[in-house]
This record gives sequence, C-alpha cells and structure tokens, in this order.
Amino acid sequence: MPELRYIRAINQALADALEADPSVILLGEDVSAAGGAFGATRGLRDRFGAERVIDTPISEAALAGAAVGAALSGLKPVLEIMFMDFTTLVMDALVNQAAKARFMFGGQRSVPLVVRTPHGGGLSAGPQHSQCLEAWFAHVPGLKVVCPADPASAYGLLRAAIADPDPVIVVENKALYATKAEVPEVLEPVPIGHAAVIRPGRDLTLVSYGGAVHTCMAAAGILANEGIEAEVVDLRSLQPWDEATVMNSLSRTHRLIVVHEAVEAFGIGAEIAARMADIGFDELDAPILRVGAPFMPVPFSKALERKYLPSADAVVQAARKVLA
Amino acid sequence: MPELRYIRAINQALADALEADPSVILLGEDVSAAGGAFGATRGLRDRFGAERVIDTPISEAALAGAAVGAALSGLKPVLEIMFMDFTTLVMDALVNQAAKARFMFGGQRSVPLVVRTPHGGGLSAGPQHSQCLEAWFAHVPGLKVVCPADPASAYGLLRAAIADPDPVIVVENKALYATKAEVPEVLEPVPIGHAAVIRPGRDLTLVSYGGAVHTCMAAAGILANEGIEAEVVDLRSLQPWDEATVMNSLSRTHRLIVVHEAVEAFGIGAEIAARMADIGFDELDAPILRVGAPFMPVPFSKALERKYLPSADAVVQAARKVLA
Amino acid sequence: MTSSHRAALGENQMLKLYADMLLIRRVEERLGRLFADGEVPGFIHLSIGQEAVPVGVMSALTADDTIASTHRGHGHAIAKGMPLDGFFAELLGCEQGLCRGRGGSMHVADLSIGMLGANGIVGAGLSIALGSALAHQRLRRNAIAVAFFGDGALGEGLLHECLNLASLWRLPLLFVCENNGWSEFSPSAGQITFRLADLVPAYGIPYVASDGNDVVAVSTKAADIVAHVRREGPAVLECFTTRMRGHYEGDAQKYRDPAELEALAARDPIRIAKEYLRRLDVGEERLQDLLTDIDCRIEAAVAAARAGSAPDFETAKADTYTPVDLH
Amino acid sequence: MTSSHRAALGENQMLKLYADMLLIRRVEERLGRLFADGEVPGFIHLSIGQEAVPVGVMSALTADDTIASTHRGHGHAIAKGMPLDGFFAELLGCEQGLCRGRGGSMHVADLSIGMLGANGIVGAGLSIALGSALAHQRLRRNAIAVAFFGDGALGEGLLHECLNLASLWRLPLLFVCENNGWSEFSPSAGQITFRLADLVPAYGIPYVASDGNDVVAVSTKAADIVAHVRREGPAVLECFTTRMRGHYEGDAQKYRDPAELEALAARDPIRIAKEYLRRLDVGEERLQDLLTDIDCRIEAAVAAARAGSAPDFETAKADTYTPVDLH
Ligand SMILES: Cc1ncc(C[n+]2csc(CCOP(=O)(O)OP(=O)(O)O)c2C)c(N)n1
Ligand SMILES: Cc1ncc(C[n+]2csc(CCOP(=O)(O)OP(=O)(O)O)c2C)c(N)n1
Ligand SMILES: [Mg+2]
Ligand SMILES: [Mg+2]
Repeated sequence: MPELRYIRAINQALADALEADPSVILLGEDVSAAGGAFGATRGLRDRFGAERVIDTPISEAALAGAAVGAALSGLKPVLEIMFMDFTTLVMDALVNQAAKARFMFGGQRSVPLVVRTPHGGGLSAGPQHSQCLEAWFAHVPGLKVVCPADPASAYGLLRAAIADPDPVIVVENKALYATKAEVPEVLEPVPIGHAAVIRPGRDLTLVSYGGAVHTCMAAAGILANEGIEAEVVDLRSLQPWDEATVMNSLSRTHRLIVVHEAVEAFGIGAEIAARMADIGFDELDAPILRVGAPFMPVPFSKALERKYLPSADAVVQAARKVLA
Repeated sequence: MPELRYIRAINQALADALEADPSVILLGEDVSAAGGAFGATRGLRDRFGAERVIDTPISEAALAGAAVGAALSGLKPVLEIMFMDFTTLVMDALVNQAAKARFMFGGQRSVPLVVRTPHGGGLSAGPQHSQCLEAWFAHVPGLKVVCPADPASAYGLLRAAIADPDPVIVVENKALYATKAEVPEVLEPVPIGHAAVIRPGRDLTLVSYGGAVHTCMAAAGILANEGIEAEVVDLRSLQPWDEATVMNSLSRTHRLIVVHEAVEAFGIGAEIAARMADIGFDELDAPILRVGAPFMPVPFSKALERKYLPSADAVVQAARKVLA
Repeated sequence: MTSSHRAALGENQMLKLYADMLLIRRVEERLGRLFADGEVPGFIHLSIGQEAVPVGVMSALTADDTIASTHRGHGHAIAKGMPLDGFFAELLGCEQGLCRGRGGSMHVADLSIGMLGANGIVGAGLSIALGSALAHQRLRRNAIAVAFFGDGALGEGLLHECLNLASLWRLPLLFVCENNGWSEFSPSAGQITFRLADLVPAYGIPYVASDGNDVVAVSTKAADIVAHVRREGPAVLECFTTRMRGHYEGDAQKYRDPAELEALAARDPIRIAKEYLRRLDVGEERLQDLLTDIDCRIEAAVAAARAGSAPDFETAKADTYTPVDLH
Repeated sequence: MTSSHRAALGENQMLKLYADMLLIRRVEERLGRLFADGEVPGFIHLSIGQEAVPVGVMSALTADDTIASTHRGHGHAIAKGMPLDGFFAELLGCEQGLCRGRGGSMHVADLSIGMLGANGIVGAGLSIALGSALAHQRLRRNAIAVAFFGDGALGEGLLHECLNLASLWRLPLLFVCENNGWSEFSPSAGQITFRLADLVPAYGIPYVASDGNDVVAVSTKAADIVAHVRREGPAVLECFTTRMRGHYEGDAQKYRDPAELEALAARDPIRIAKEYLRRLDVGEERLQDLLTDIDCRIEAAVAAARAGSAPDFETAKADTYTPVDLH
C-alpha cells in the first residue's frame, strides 16, 4: 500500500472533487496563488484555474455568508478558514443561515457547502491559534461535523463532505498535517456518521477522534504491555456520531473512556458520555471517564502546552482507574 | 414579601449597579431612548444619562470588542445583545479576546464585562430568534455563564455578574420576562457558581436552569400526586456549575434527570450527565436521562413549537422511566 | 430601457406597477388585521409605505435573477412572485405554507422564483446575495442577484466586506438600500455617520439614489442600473422611503412625532402611483376593479390558509437534513 | 507641535527616534536568529522595515495613551516602552515574560504602559482600541487610544463598524494603518478595492497619509493628528511602509519579485533616519556607541530570558479567572 501524508490526502480529495464536479469551487485566504497557509490547496489553481480556486480578502463573515448564497444558487463551495479559532467570525452564516435554510424554507433546497478548518495545539501557536471548537458546531441542528485522524479518512471524509447535500464542517488536526500513513491504492469516500474500530480489545473502550486517536493508540500499546486490551474507536464523524458502534463496543468491554484534545468541560466527550450513561447504563461496570484539555486557554509556552495537551499517560491512568 | 416581575428585577439590578459604581455603563441597540427591545433598561437613561446608557448602531461585533477594550481601560460595560441568536456575531470578541485576555496577558488585568442576552422559544419567534446557545459559552475557559429562573435570581445573578472581575454571559429567558414572583424586601446579589435546591425530594433529582426550572416544578407537582417526590435543583450558574449540590442531591435520590430548553445533543445537560456518570457513578441506581429540545431548528408554527419545547409531561415520563 | 423610460411609461406598465404595489399593500393591511386578531403568531414587520421599492426593482428583474431580503420581506417576496396561498399559509404557520410553517414572516422564501428568503439577521442577506451573484457569474448565467437591506444595516461590517468583494470580483450584484430613516425605535441618523452616496464610490461602485416612494422613479432607475449590473458588475441603488407603520405590528410608535406620521400620507407610494394613472386617464372604475380583484385573491388565500393544516412534527424534524434518498 | 516641527527637529529628538527604531530593529534581528536556532517557539512576524511607524506614532503619545496592536506587534510594544527583559522572556516562553509565557509573540502586552496587546485576530485591535477610547472619554481622561492595523485588515467589516462608531461618538481614537502592501503571501492590492483616503472622509473623519519609512514624516504627522484626536475626535493616519522580511520567519517569499525585495534597501527606515542625522552632523561614532549600547541591552535581556524558568502549570491554570481574593 502506498503512503500518503494527511495534508496530501486533503489536497487529493480537493483535486478529485474539483475534477468530478464542475460546481465545486474553493475559497479562502491565500488558497489559490499561495496554495494555502498549510499547503492544502497547493497546485490546484494551476490545474483548475483561479475561477474555481479563489483567493479572498480577509473577510471571513462575508465569505461564509457568500458560501450559503452560492450553495443555494448551484455551486458547491468549499471554504477554508485558516485556523478554527477564526470560526468565531463565521458563526452567523453557519449557524443562523447554512444550518437552518433547508429546514426553515420547508425543505425547498439544501445547502451543500463545506468549511475546512484546522484545530489543535502542539505548535506553540498560542491561545488564538490552537482551539478545538467542534462541540459548538455539533450542538447545531442542520450542521454535520467530521474530524479525520488519518490520511485515508482525511481523504474520504472530505470527499463525502463535498458530496453531501448539507453543510459540513471538516475539522482537520494541524499537528497531523505532516503525518504519513498507508492508504489503499484507490482512495474512497468515507461515509459520514460511521465510526471505525481501529484496534479491537476486550477490557475497555477508548472513544476518540482526530489527533487524540493517536494518543489512544499509544496508550493502548502501553496498556497491552500490562495485559490490558483496550479497544480504540475512531469516531471520524462527530455530528452525527456513531452511537451504535460505541454502544456495541461498550457492551463488550463494559468500560468507557472518551478522549479528545478539546477542552473536557462541555466538549464532545460530554455528549458521548451522557448518551452512554443513558442507553449504555446497564452495560457499565465502572464510571465513564473523560480525558480532555483542562479548563484554561491553550498556553503558548512549550512547557505549559505539553502539560495542557491530553497525553497517552493520562489515558493510561484513566484506564487503570476504570479497571481498578 | 413584595412581588416583582423578572424583567423589572433585571431593570432594578441595572439601576442599582449604575448607582453603586460609576464605572458601569450600558450599551446596546435601543437600550437608551427606547428602554430596550424587551424593556430591561426602561427609565435608566432618564436617571443616569445618555453618557452611561448608550444607544448603539447595529454593529454587534465592534460593540463586543469595544466592551473588551473598555473593560481593560477602567469601565464595566454591560452589553445587551437583543437575542441570543445574534451572539453569533460577537463570538470573536467574547471567545478570543474577553475570555483569554486575563490569562494570556499573564494575569496583568481582568476583563470585567457583562453580556446580557435573552434565549428561548415559546413566542413563535422562529428559528433565528429563539435559540439557546449557552453551551457554547460554557465550553470556553475564561467565561462565566449564568441563567436565572426567577426574579430574585435575575436580580442577584446580574448584580453578581456586574460585580465580577471576569467576563460573564447573563442568559435571560425571554418567556420569563413577564412572569412575577415574590422576592425578599431587600434584593441581594446571588453568588455565581451556586445552585439552589428549590424543591426537596427523595426519589429522584431534576437538575435544570432558566425556563425549564418551571417545567421541572410542574412535573414535580404531577409526580407528587403519584407519590413520587422529585427534588428540583436550579443550577442558576452554568459555568462554573455547582457540582457539589448536584452530587449531594444525587447521593440522596440515586436518580438523575437533566432538563433544559436547549437542544439536548451537546447541550449543558451533557456535561452534567457526563460528570455524574463519572463522580456519581456509584450512587446511580438508574440511567441518567436528559430532557431537552430535539435536534432541529426552533420551528415557527405554534403547533410545531409546542411539540418542540420540552414539556412537564416529557419530564414526568422520564421520571417514571428512571423509577421503573 | 433608458431614463427616457419614465416619460414613455405606458398605461399597461403603469397599471402593472400599481397593481403590484396595491397587492402588497392590501396583503399587509390584511395581515395587520389578522395579527391584531391573534391569527398570526410571532411578530411581523410590515412594509406599508415602502411598496414602490420592491415593485420598482422587481420590474427590472427576470425570473432567473435572485434576491435576498430582510426581516421586512413581504413586499420583496410578493413582488418577486411568491404565490399568495403559500404566503398566507406560511404566516399562519400551516403545512401549506411555502416553508411548511417552519419559518413564518421573517423567513418567507420561494427558491423556485429566486427568492432566497427574508432574514431575521440584519445584514445577512447582503452576503447571501453576494454568494448568489458569485454562482451566477461562475456558472455563466445571465442572471444577477439583488441584496435588499435597510438603513439600520448600514451599521454592520458585513456591508463593507460585501461592497469590497462585489467590486473585487465584479459580481452581478445590485445592493438596494431601503432607507426609511428608522432602525427599530431610533432614527438611523443617530447611528450612521456617512451617506451611502459618499461611501460607495470609494469602492469603485456606481451609486444611484431614488425617491423610494415613486414607483416610476424606482423602476426607471432600477431598469438602468440592473442593465449596468448585468453587463458590468455591482452597483448600489438607494431608495429613500417611508415606514408608515410601527417597527413591528403592535409598536405604538410613541417615539415618533405625530406630525411626521401625518405628513407621510402625502408620500404614500400608492397615492403617488395613482396620480400617474390619473394623468394617463385611467378611470377610477378600473382601479376599483383592480382592488376588488386583489381583495378577492387575498380573501381566497386567507380562507385557504385558515383551512390549512398544522404541520407534522416528525416530518419537520426529518427535514433538518436532506433525506438520504435525495443524496 | 505643528508641521514646522519637521524643520525644527533637533539633534536630541532625532537621535531618540533613531535609537528607538534601532532598538526595534536589533531586537527583531536578534529574534530572527533565535528563531532560526529554534529558541523561539511558535511563529513570529517581524516588523523589520516598518519601525518608523510605531516609533513615529509613539513619539506623539503620552504614557496614559493606550494602543491596541496586531500580530506584527513587537515594534508597537517596544516603542510604547515594554521592558526588554519581559519581552524576550515572553517570546521564549518563560515565567519571567510579561505575560508569564502564556501569550508569546502574538500576545505581548503590558497594561501598565497602556499596551493592550498584540493580537492574533486580524482587525480585532480596532474594536479593542475603540473601547479603550470610549473609556478615556467617559472617564474624562485626557488620553487617546490608537488602533494599529495592516492593509490586509482593510478587508474586515470591523473596520467599517469602528470607523462609524468612532465618528458617531467623537472618540479620542487614532486609526493607524500600516500599509506594507502585503497580506500574508498576497499583495493586498488584489484584495482591497478602495483607498483609505477615499473611504475615510465619508465617515466625516480626517485622513492623513505619511511616508511610513521616514520617521520624521511619521512623527511630525502623528504629532499633528494626535493633537487633533485629543481635542476633537477620531482620525486616520495611513503609513505606507515596507515589509522587508517574510510574512513570518521561515517564509522564503518565493511569491515576491527579487527586484522588489532588492529595491527595499533604499527605503530602509533606519537608513533614512541616519541620513537625517548625518545632515545634523551627528558623528558615526555616536551612532556606533548607540548600537553597542542597544546590543548590550539586548544581549542582557536575551541572557536573562535564557536563564528564565518554565512557567508553572497550575499557576497558569488558576489565572484563567481572577483569584477570589482579588474580587
Ligand atoms: C444582527 C441583528 N441585530 C439586531 C437585530 C434586531 N433588529 C431587527 S430589525 C432592526 C432594525 C433594522 O433597521 P433597518 O435595517 O433600517 O430595517 P427597517 O426595519 O427599517 O426596515 C434591528 C436592530 C437583528 N434582527 N439582527
Ligand atoms: C481574522 C483572521 N483572519 C486571518 C488571519 C491569518 N492572517 C494572519 S496575518 C494575515 C495578513 C494580515 O495582513 P496585514 O493586515 O496587512 O498585516 P501584515 O501582516 O502585512 O502586517 C492573515 C490573513 C488572522 N490571523 N485573523
Ligand atoms: Mg430602516
Ligand atoms: Mg500588510
């Protein structure tokens, strides 16, 4: 199997989508001539022209609103918001317009737009360039949210998002951009709403997404050395999320830990845990634990950020706790 | 005890705060000459002058940013955002600036600002004038969030919010504005972070806030007729929230239902439930249930909105389920 | 059409403009009564006194052109051709409503005729129309998009972003400011420090002002400017008009000088249009027939709406996302 | 001060301006090396080539005046008087940093000298400065606020909202646009369709342009315009300047014409200032002494920062909110 970088998988997905559907356009700051701040759109202007790969001024709010209008008028816009922290500027367009247009217009038309945006820390990018805000979007009826953890799903989820008739927020983890993994010869869309069990195990379930999936895998490795077999579930989609796969795993392991890089309080993990504390209650042999970022802004200094980010150690400790 | 309307309690709190502290100013669209779209600021311009009760253009983003700059420079701004749905326009100022300034400047200065904003449905105000978005803010380290359910706490939480050195989002329930209740002769601040057990009961715990508190009280009344004693906890503060009081109640009743008007998925209730599924696990005799709005935009038509809003009946059914 | 249009406006054209305005007027007056009687849920913003703007602008558009509207959007919807049945049923919250009772007054939309929706967020329509214009341009349609917005929306930063983007990309986008002097309960003069006439040229965008209560003026200027937009790119049309009712129904307008309110009658767009018709020797009888016809249509739509059914909750909920079989 | 200031600028004043610019230059050059060596975490945006703007503007401000800055904020911080020790320690992520290592380059702030922070959000400083000016006005201080922003920020709607609000409330707010022609990797000419000179007068706000690489020009114009702002209300100063390095360190600037880059040397603000000093007969030796002194101070600050300690995590976390005893 060939190896592919996460960022190249995104690039490939964009290229294939542009190729497959003439109504797809890309929009964003420096996405065209410069190929994107992180290089996700490199080479696409040369292949598809500046008419479809469009550089924009720094006008996030208007661009997101324009994506809604364009989607209602026959295009499939894919908007890049350079850092997820800047989605603070596009909430109205996404939440009050994109998410609701289909519903509030009586189902007359769908809003096929995609917002791609990187979240996450680890680069000492500081408090305004590192946040994981996906829980906001998952709380909004009408939006879908996905977050790939590896190149194959980065490709597949983005293709599925662009093909989807409804607005999808594709959250990329910027610390993963440079990572590589093996991918199938032929890359395929990954259906939205389906989780993957990426490591089977009988003793406890680790549910995660994005960068934290790798933290979980590392933790599972450490635990295996102690004879503990952790099952690792990569959610891939956060809204809708794959309740059945999580429930299925829980009913075999009877122990659940949810892990993510986002702030723990009121994060994605809260919903997973709350749901399992309802429908999974009878299967639970231990408290549901969460491992997420502490309740503070993402600090700049390396020393602080290292302690801030959820670690494999923290997951291991949580695992020991639910097994105690 | 005198009776007071919820909206008058807010008005009184603003008046007393303006009286007590010359650095307090009010800002918002039509808050001054017109006295506010809901009348919260009525009469305050006459008493305190247009210099302190300030009408603004429709420029939410700049006003919220200005509140941050003003708070860093010696004022205590209280900004009214006419509908919580419009907080989509002020996320950057609140999340990237207000919430982080104290932390990211090394604790040099606090940001004493308040945003008052009404949420909630029941008025057929439609999908863009009814949303409950408090979970977004509760997820942001550096912000505090409160949501009063009655006139006394509407007064007290707002006074506490204005006195607080950190940014506080005061979420008011617009369906409560016209409601009345008895209040003490002397109104007092209500400390942020403290819940109130407003009805004791031994059989199950209903945790709620804002308008849904009354839904819970109605449900508790119905349940009492069946011999079921529900304890009702009014959270009052959502960030920080009073884990100890909820835990305390749970360890007496062993059954928990979280109720709110906001969309259930990824809402405030998810965090309460998740936390109790962790620290309260050993006390739980039944699954934790949540009663919240379904995953759809708030519909306009009365028939739809009635079914959309969490009802006392739904709470009663949930109660029967956890007691079954 | 050129500016000689005004002189040349014939009887039929004039009657059409008048009828379109009268339809909006009578629809909204009827709505006002329905609202007072408690039949319309929520709150409604009537555009009584402003009808010449939607009618004049829409007279210059084709069916393929798209519009994005505001919270005060009934006039835009009806002038663009939204069927009355679907309109009233929507305002009464029925399944038969164009939005199946989910949006109401502030969200009336009819995508089939390019009406991209009224909007509860001041200014939001600006960027939606911008995106629609981008689609027209990239898909090489001959269509244009129109963004309606009020003078209160001049305070929103989105205006600046959209003016710049429209100019940058030479989009087929017409900005139409309905300047009625009010932003809710306050004169917008106390909020806005610039005149659009001064601001817009900075972006290299042509600006045209019109008496917004004279439908002949609006339609004439709209015809010219729409032709420009279709050919060359964005433009701004500002229509100075009058809000003759409260911000929303039930607003007693205590903040308004009674003398100002009284003076509005002279500027009533329907009255001004009638004057044109009189000069064209159109008899009172024909106008009476028109009115009767319009009122009949309205009553039929109201009756149909009243006979409408409550929307089904599960159907509505399911529509939050596109059904899988439509993927 | 008036515009005769330019002629009258004496040796001491000129030396002070030069020294302030040189300090920023040397600090940033040192930072560039530290960054290349991997000693500075994150990413840093240097203002090399733009030093005349912060130094010129700050020469017209008092200690009570406040400023809000941008992602390219080192120059503003240092020119406003931020101590070097706290500055370097911050950039290296140490507890001894002015922000205790929590903010880094993009968030350097020193509230004690009215420096309200660099900012990672393009345009955000505009509204923060607006609010600071509102506080000055309402608390009847004689102070003004200054909002620095780049030409890329011209695309943000916040600019429009802030211009309108500043004009409406006659705030003591100076907008300073540092127009270096670039927005990241793109010429801002491809993004912005208006000239500030054309836009600003629409709001009834005075506009002044300056050569942003000539510190005498900037300081002279700043003196005049700051006096105006203190007396009468808002104004805009646009400084045309040059970004001599990449958008951030590590940016190879392949998108830039080498000829353009080469031509920048002639416009180097330090060089231009030196020219003034030469005309004032200030000897090379004095300049050398100045440089030595500056470099010594910098090396001392770097050494101190290197000896700094890692911030304590729990202390940082606790500082998310104001400690209760400070309530
Ligand atoms: C973003 C936003 N802010 C505030 C409001 C509340 N609001 C509704 S209409 C209105 C005034 C709008 O004035 P204008 O744009 O002139 O339109 P008009 O009502 O005069 O037609 C305001 C402030 C809103 N709906 N959206
Ligand atoms: C709201 C927002 N959008 C995008 C960015 C990414 N970004 C950082 S600097 C920059 C260009 C800014 O250009 P300009 O304002 O001219 O400042 P300069 O870098 O030239 O000093 C961009 C797009 C950001 N930080 N904030
Ligand atoms: Mg108006
Ligand atoms: Mg620039």
